[in-house]
Amino acid sequence: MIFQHFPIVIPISLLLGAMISAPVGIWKRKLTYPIALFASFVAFFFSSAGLIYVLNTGTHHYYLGNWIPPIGIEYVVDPLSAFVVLIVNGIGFFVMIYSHRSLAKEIPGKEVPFHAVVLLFLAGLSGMVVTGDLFNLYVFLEIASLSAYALVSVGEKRAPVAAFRYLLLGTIGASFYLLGLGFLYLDTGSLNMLDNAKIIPLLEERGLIIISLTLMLVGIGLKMAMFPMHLWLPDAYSYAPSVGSAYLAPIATKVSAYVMIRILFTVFHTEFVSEYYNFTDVIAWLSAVGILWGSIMAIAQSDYKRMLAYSSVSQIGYIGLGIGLANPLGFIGAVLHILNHALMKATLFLVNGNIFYRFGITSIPMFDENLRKKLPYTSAAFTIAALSMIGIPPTAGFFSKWYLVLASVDKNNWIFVVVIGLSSLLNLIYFFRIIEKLYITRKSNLTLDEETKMNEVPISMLVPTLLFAILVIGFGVFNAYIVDYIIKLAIPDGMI
Amino acid sequence: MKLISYILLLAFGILLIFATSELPSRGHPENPINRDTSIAGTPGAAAHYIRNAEKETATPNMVTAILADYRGYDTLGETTVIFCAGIVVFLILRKQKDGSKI
Amino acid sequence: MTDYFIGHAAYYFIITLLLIGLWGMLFKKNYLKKLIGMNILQSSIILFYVVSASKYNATVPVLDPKLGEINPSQYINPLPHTLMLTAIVVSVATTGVALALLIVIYKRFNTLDENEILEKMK
Amino acid sequence: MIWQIELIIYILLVASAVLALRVKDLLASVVVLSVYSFGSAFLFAVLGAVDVGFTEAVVGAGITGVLFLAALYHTTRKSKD
Amino acid sequence: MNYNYSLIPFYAVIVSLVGAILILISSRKPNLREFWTISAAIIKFILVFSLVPEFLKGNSVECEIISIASGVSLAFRVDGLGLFFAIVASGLWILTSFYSIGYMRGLSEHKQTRYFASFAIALSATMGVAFAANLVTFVFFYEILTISTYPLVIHKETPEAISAGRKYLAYTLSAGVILIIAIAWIFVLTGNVEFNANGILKGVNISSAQLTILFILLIIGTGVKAAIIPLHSWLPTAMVAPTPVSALLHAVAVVKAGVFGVLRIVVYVMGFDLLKTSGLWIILATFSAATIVIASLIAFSQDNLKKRLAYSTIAHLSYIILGASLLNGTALLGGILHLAAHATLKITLFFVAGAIYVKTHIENISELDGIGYQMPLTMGAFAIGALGLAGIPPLNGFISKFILINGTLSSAHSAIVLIYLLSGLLNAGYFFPIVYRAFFIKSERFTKIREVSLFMLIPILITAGLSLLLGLFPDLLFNLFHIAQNVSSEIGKSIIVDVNKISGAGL
Amino acid sequence: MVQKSNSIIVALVSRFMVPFIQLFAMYVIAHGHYSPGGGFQGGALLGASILLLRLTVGEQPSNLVFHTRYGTQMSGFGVFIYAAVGVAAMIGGGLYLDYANLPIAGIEPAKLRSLGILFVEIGVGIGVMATMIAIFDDLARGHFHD
Repeated sequence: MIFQHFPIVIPISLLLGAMISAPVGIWKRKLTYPIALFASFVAFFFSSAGLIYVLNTGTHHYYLGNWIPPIGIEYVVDPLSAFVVLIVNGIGFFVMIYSHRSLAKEIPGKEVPFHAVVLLFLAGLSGMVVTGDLFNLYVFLEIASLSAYALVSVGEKRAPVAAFRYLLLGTIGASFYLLGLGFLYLDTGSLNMLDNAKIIPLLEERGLIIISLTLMLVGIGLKMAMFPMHLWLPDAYSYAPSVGSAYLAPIATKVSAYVMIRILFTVFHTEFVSEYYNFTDVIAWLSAVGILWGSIMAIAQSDYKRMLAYSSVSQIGYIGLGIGLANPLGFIGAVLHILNHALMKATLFLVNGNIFYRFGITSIPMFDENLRKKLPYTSAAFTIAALSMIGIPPTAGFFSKWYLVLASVDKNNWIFVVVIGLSSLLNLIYFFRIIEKLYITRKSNLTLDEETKMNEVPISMLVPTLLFAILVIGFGVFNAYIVDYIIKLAIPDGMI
Repeated sequence: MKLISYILLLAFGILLIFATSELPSRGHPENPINRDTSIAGTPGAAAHYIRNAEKETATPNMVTAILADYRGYDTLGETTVIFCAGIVVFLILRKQKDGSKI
Repeated sequence: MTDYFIGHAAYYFIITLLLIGLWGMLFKKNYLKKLIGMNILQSSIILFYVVSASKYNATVPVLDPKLGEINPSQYINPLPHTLMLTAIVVSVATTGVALALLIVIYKRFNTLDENEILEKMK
Repeated sequence: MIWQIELIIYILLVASAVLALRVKDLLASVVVLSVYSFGSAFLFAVLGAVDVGFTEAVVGAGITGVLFLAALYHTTRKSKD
Repeated sequence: MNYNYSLIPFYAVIVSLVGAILILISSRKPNLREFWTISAAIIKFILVFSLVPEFLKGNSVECEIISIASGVSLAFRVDGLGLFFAIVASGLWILTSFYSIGYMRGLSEHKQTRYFASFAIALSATMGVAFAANLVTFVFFYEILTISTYPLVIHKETPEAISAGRKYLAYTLSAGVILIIAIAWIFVLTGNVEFNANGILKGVNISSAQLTILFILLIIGTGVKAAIIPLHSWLPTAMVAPTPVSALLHAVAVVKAGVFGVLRIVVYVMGFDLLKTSGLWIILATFSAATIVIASLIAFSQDNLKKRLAYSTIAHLSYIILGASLLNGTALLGGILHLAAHATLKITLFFVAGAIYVKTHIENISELDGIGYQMPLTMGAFAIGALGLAGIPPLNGFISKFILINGTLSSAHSAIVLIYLLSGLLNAGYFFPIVYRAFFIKSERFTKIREVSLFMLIPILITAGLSLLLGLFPDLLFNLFHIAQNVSSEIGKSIIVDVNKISGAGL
Repeated sequence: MVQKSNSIIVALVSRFMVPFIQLFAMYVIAHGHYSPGGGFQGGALLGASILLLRLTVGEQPSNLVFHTRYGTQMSGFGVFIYAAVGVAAMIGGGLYLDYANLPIAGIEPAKLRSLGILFVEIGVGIGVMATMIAIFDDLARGHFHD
């Protein structure tokens, strides 16, 4: 049956898409976009089909080159990885639909390599998610990172500097990961995740793997922009082209968060990281600080994208908090927030793209009622996503916070409860500021394009924006099904 | 501030030295990476390669056998990284004008 | 003790190199110097893997018919070597991308010094 | 594995690494980096990792250096630190 | 009570949501838009009212829509308290809709689509709050209510309105966060958030200090909307909103949802037994009693008519809470009845205030001299409202107060009755001067004005008439009295008050 | 473009050397099964030989050997070969990159794997060579329309 190959089809279709679309695009520029879109669609299709397949038949192991795991590389698609890979490719596909018009306006003449880079980016992230091998993860991490630097670098004038700093920190992160992996490999003699999971509990000397775990976590934390290591993120997100940040913000850091979950709970065991040694506590406390720090910094920003970037720092904190609580509810909260935040941030950055496409502004003081009159649907999408960020039911954001609060209460950690509540209110401040501007402020300092009579952005840009906004509500209302039928299956062993 | 950074760097070095002191002395055939089977009973990859590379892939150079076959997918990724770098440099430095080939 | 030292001395040099690389990346103000630091950092990690793969009284991991029946202790562990081939490639790819970025940065800001660039970015 | 040779190369590596970062002229710095790469390639070969050594020699000492030079050509040789 | 499966409560919630969407779609056609508003209001009322006959026979309905979060479903259940609140809210929405149309057209306000749509969503949320079968469903709609009324508060878009909106959001959403935290705590403690007449927390293993904190969190969470002093200060500020909004917000939907929430928490979450044994009721009783007195005193000092009404609202809301906190079936019955009585009376007063504003653009009491001669019907209605709130028979305000006082006397803390009496006097003190000014002081200012349009006048007369009718025959039309008695007898072993006796007392 | 060397001797010597480097590179790729080397090293050597030409004799003459224009295309093609070999194995009924199932009849699995490795190495060689040249060309040209 051909369908058993689906784990490999996801990254390979994207890779092939990149390999074909770039050379073909140099030859005939118009062909790039259809090829890229098709490749992305294939990946999206197989990710969704794969999720259904995995839910029906259980975890799927795919041995690359037909070598049994510790000898060769394996792909493991369990409910969690199928879920995350679907998020990656779903967001990727719809943002790619969106990107066509936006790119043509923002970075004309660079569409061909841009689409190829995006495909590589998605392939790297998909590969990171489905792989069951720690070194293979590093390779795909590098593919994703290199493309991420590129996505940042083609933005405004200051973008290359942001990309360069991102590159330096990203390389340090990857190097730390590699070094930590080296220590782990020297201690266990294996690179396979599940194999390591079997070996680690039997080890007598623990010092080495503690250090290797620390190094790997620092490396992944850098990629994930966990609180003290988030310094690259604000610049990178705010100077990137709007499509670039629409790709980066929703999925790049989330996949790193997924990797962190994998390393902590699959490779190392829950008891090991949360009871014998308090790794998870450190993560949780750092994340809690990050939540507040990100929210407060976001309030201080006057640039829309920069504000979203800082809000990303705080939202990543939620995921980190869920991971760090290391109980089933926290895990549910973290994984659900990976989905929710991906959708919310995608909406918000697409809204940014729409506004930039029409008016060429990202500065919040410039927003006013005219903008909303010209872009009514975009503003509606923004409002929904903003309410979700604040955590108003029935939007999705409420429910991930709900699980996180439950988890914190369950752990009897009231400080985290307060942090989550406080950050909701801080989110309220910086999002309602914009909502007020959009719906109330009357002054007009926008140069309106009256002649063209074109109000909303083109349909290919509008549809993804609205789709994500609707999904924010949809996944909010139906979150229990996702939690019960997908995430609960993925709760790691030993979590109580 | 700078002093603190230096101290942090130094502390990191000391941490690593502490870590390496726990590493097995290099070069011994019985080190974990060289074992036939790991302590959990799963086969050790490296020993398998050394024993079977010639038999299974007809390639005496074990590094090549691993690179292109046992862990061939890594190498595909590696080649993709290089390709990716090429595309990225293309993206950063080139700009297609209408009608131009490059 | 001597055994321990011989078995571990290489790691101390590697850590030294790693710290030099990190120092270059974090404290040097010139972006090209940072890149050089990055190269040193990456190659020190490569060195770490390769050193740890080495084996006493063993030969290079190419099958030698003269050695007769295959015994893993006769050959150096080939797996880290393979991994490090990939790592080298990654390092050169990263360097290439970084250099491209450097060229663009220099065209836009006419300097490679971090302080000056940050000054001009405001 | 002959530890005397290793030791010499290690010292060479550390020295060249420090030198590469200390030299004010970036061109010299790149050249020293090539020396560093070549030293490590030699070290890899000594350690029995011939493939890695070969690759490091071609890539680290060769292509990376050339890429650095190409970039230097378009930027500047001067450095303040 | 038997609970059968039926989707009627869900339809009652959803109908105005659909209405809101239709309103948004037909934003270009005012008549069609207002047709949707009114038809949604009427359908909603019919749906709610269709539940009453079966309810009185002892059959009620419940339904589960979807699983809303792992382990919790979005579920509706029609119990007496919810049905009572739903009838009051949906009935008054019809009147408010007519009145809003008159008001908005009279002032030719901007952004009417947004206004009507928000109104419809707010009513949807109110129904959800009323019928919620568990705390999560409750908070779900409670938050929607908060957000959907925000556009109404800022409707005028003046700087004053915007800052009022900010204040409103800051208060209510902070309370929402606190409420969510408290609910999460309950969920972790008991694994159950379903309302039940014994109280969710009955028999739960928790130290008394923690119980106190939990109770305070719950009360803060709901008390902000119920405007218990010191959490009240958003309410007078929010009076910048258009008058129909104030009418609905401060007589029916938002504040009543808050009071309803407090009742839910006192009765169905904590339970009378637990509150009694732990002595926590004292906290609530103290604060609500203080609120009654303080708010009434502040009301004296207000010259702005709507602000005075707002402070009066704050005081009257605490009547209900105080009634519930006495842990006595009769007092609870009085409280529930006051929920309806205050709604009809206060909405009358707000409608009148709006009518005056539409005609004269006057907001201050000191300028109202002699207006009664020009708008006799309107000011007559005002007089009825004022009398009712002061507790003069034969208005419905009297009945609820009568039962409240009855209940207080039969409880162990009969001294509290003084607060009710005092506040009745204060009520009279701050309302009668207005009536006096309107009818007995002559002024030449208002000679050319007439009554307001029928769109506005008829709702005013209807609410005033309703207050009177319900005072004479408490069980007339909607069986409100029976429903309320049903609740209190289920909860608190109350004395069964004979309807006829009460109406006799009214006469 | 980086300025070419002005010394005629350098130009001559490098021109003389380039074929030998390339021959050696081919050998490295093809002989990777038996001795150190393989696609990556060989490809890098091939790339280096062209870079040598670029540096010494200038862009125009070296374009005759490998035109700037084809860098990206060729690198895509190289990786494509690799990925396509994997897909071919899938078509042959195996898992991805399972060279033993390459659809070539009449060869025993071990030999087939060896053959698969050779294909893959060639792909890697082409890809690496072309990418190295492409990166160098882009860096060396350094111009962009901003």
